[in-house]
Amino acid sequence: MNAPTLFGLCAAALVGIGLYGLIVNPRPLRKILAFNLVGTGVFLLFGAIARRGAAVGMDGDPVPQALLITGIVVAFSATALAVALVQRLFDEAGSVTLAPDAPAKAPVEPPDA
Amino acid sequence: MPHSLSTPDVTTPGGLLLVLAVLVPFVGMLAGMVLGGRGARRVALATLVAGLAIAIAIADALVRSGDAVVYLLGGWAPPLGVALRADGLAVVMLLAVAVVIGGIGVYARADFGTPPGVREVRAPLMFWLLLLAVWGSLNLVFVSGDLFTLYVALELLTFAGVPLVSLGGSPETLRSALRYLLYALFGSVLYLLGAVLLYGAYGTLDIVLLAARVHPEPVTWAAAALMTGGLLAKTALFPLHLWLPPAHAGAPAAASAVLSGLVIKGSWFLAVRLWLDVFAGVVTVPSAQTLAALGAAAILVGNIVALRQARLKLLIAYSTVAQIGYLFLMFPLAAGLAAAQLDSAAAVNGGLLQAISHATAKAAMFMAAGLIYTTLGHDRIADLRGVARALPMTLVAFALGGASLIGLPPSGGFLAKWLLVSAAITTAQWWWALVMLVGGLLTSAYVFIVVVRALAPAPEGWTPKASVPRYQEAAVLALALCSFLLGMAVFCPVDVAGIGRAVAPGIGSP
Amino acid sequence: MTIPDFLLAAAVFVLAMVALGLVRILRGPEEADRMMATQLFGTGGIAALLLLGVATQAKAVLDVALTLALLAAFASVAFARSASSSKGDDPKETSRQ
Amino acid sequence: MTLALAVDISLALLVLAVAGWIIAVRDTFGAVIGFVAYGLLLALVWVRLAAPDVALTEAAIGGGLTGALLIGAAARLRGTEAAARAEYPGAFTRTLAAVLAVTVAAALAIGVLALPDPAPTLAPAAAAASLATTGVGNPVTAVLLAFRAMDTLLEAIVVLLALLGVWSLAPDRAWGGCPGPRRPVDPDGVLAYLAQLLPPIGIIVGLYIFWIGADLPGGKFQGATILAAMWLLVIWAGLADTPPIGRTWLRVLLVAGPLVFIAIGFAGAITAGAVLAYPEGYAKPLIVAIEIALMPTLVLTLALLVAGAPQRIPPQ
Repeated sequence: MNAPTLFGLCAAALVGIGLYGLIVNPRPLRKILAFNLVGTGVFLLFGAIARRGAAVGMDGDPVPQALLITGIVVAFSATALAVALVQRLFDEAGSVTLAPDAPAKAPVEPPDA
Repeated sequence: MPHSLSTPDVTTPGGLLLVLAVLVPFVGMLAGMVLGGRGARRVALATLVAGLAIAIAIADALVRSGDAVVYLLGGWAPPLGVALRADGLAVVMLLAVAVVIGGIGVYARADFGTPPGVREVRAPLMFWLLLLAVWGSLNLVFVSGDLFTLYVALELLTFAGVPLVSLGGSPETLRSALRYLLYALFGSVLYLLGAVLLYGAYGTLDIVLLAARVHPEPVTWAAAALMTGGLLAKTALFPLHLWLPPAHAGAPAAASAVLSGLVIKGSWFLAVRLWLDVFAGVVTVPSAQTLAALGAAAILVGNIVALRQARLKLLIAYSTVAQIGYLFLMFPLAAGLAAAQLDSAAAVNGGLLQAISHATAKAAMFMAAGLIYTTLGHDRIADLRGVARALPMTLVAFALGGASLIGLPPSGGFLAKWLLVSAAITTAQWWWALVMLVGGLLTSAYVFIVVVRALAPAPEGWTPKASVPRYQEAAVLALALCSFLLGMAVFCPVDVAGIGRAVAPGIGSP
Repeated sequence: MTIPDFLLAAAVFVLAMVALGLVRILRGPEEADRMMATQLFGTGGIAALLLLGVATQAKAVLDVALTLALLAAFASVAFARSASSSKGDDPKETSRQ
Repeated sequence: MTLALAVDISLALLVLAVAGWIIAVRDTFGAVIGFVAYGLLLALVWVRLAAPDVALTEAAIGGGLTGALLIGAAARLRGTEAAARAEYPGAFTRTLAAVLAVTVAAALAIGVLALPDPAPTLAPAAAAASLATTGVGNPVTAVLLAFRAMDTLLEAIVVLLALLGVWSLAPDRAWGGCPGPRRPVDPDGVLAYLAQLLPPIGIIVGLYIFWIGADLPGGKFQGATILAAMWLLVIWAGLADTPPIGRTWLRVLLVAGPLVFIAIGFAGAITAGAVLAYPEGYAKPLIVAIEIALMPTLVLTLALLVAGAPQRIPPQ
């Protein structure tokens, strides 16, 4: 076993852990955290792939490494947007539950009211 | 060889237009941000005209050369560089989106103005900037030839779409926006995971190079499954559709039109691109059948739930859930045609036409609902009396859009469903035809109910709550007419959608 | 044992100590305890990083350590801020002025 | 087993343990603090994977900026913790989620083990092209600003679009106002002291990381993040306020970076034959020019993303 394979497997486990949290935890902030875990898992896998591509005196394939920087910044933007949404929802509603509080349908009125 | 994009890796004449198609809307967004308020609207409307002209010019370049339009960014060829490519499929979508955005822009001109005496108001400014952002991202989805650039495009689309959902700012819309954002992020992270696996296995992210390199093996299957799953969550295909109806129904009418008509088509188009161009030789007919089975379930569930809605906007939103289902019926049909050594273009064109006719019809219907809401002060279906008198043009537009959703001739929906049904019969997959038939019946039921209710005379002494400008009604009618007359595309002399695409052996062939 | 090997061994040792800090985070009970443990964690992490950097002669590691040190302080400021803001001022109040 | 592998294994186990803790712990605040530690560990992992550029980004953004953002949110949402307990899904959903998670993880693990050997790589192509044609010593920077400049341009737009999204969440009455609540100033407080002590060092470090990016690991994103963090520090200490988002200078600075990037890109179509290409001999100065133009944009955008939606109109 070498470092890229080890961290590749670690990445697979991180994606699994994050996915579980994303589905199971009802709190939006925890879902955001879980999403970040999945994201880092994906990035780590890409990093392992970059490391495997070491050649011609380079320690890794620079293309995935550059894309990773883009990916991390995009993930941060997503997190910031999600957090801002949660905070505004809290300000407006006083709670952050994602469950639809009102039934999806408006109350049906008699046709000739 | 399962090679369906026949593109050389050199910049072709007109290639620069692809860069413009992507960047002009974003430059408009940046300029609008600085100018603020009224300036943003002016810039946006000017960009709508410029963008439409660019789309037409790209179509011209495509038809003239008879091959895909390509641009190598920075002069770097893939795999190191990034190529923009527009084949027939992409160009048709570019054009359709430019037209729909134009219609929405004209409509929104009345709803999203800055009132006099105020320098800048939040919702109008945001709407115009986000409209341009949605447009730029969609164009990028259509023309990008690189899986990572496409990931960035998907994220751009998400970041533009989510604030459109919560433009109103009420707790319900914020909740819908958050739910949508979480689904969308989940979808894009799965997509990226698949792209990463592909890079690890084949050393490129370029679509054409990948198409030549992929072969059926576990890594490819895992990547295909992850990417497809992610895109389905973003497209809101059943059973991942729960976020869509409240999100689309809660937004202002013009924003609903953008979201329901256009935004979901981005991830759908990418799924089509992957299945037809990257994984053509890898995915199997049963997997295509699974996608279509989800589509069939979406058609039935979406339509039945739509029938039970009491509010017009929610009805239209659930009808979107159903119409998305049709978009996925093309996969096994294209696969079936290809497996029978027949040209799969009929099924592909059917799917494409369905996407366009739904985009135009749904945008028109959401905007019609918006006008009805403004006029009546509500959108309860049981209480639509008087609409026919107050808004005759709008009601006609709604009916025409509905006719396209049902699939009545000569609408685009008719031609789309005709192509899909005949492909289903040719390939002996009659059950998909049956689903489409039942779906059409259910759709006609709810369109009929709305129109009949609206035709009822208004009660004595009733006056509209507010009057709407004529040009808004005209914009709605124009989009609805586009959808209704799209069936005339059958008389088009060349198969534009097929340009730049070799006859693909397609799904299921070795 | 060569010098790089010794440094690597030291890094493993520091990481083990960091793991003990992790247990402290797990136990809590106060939020401040956890934050302090994270700070300890940060210091240990930077130490491990520097050891690894010297062992593998990667110069850029120094910059990473520098960045980590700066932003670890930043995160603790964010914590201090949240601890003080949660006591008194209601964010709703401030937004309505 | 070599010592290096021992380091890697203990690091991987630590990462997994912290990740598990982030998901499992009941208290959200604890999970967020765990995430800060997690970001730090990841920076170590990136060093072990010989990706110092990514390590810098992770150290700055993953642990620092994201951590601060989440800590603030968790603190404000403390009151909602109890209500969420009732919403946990039943055993069936949890089992289903676990099955799905394990399936995906297992599929990925198989995928990792099945990756081809020797690995396909673009390193030789990038090495040949980067020094010869761009003159930029850091191949990652060459990828970001030459071969795949489009992605970097789009990324700058993504960040800006996310900021617009955050701003769109402002209440209508606060539009054009300042993000975040006003901080009371305590000139003798520890925070104010730290906010005077740290930024000068931080600014030097940030500019240094930015400047070496052309030839060594580092660059605009990492440098901009450090500068943004320093600015936020000063704001949180109450020594400065967030700028009202209606200000023209702010808007101009926010769009200047991408616009300069696009302008230089299109100039390339005339001078070098392709959009986002650089004329021979001018590649390095133009790349540096783009980075300099992007710097203020990124600093402002990243900091304002953390600061949140506008909440108040400043007194005139």
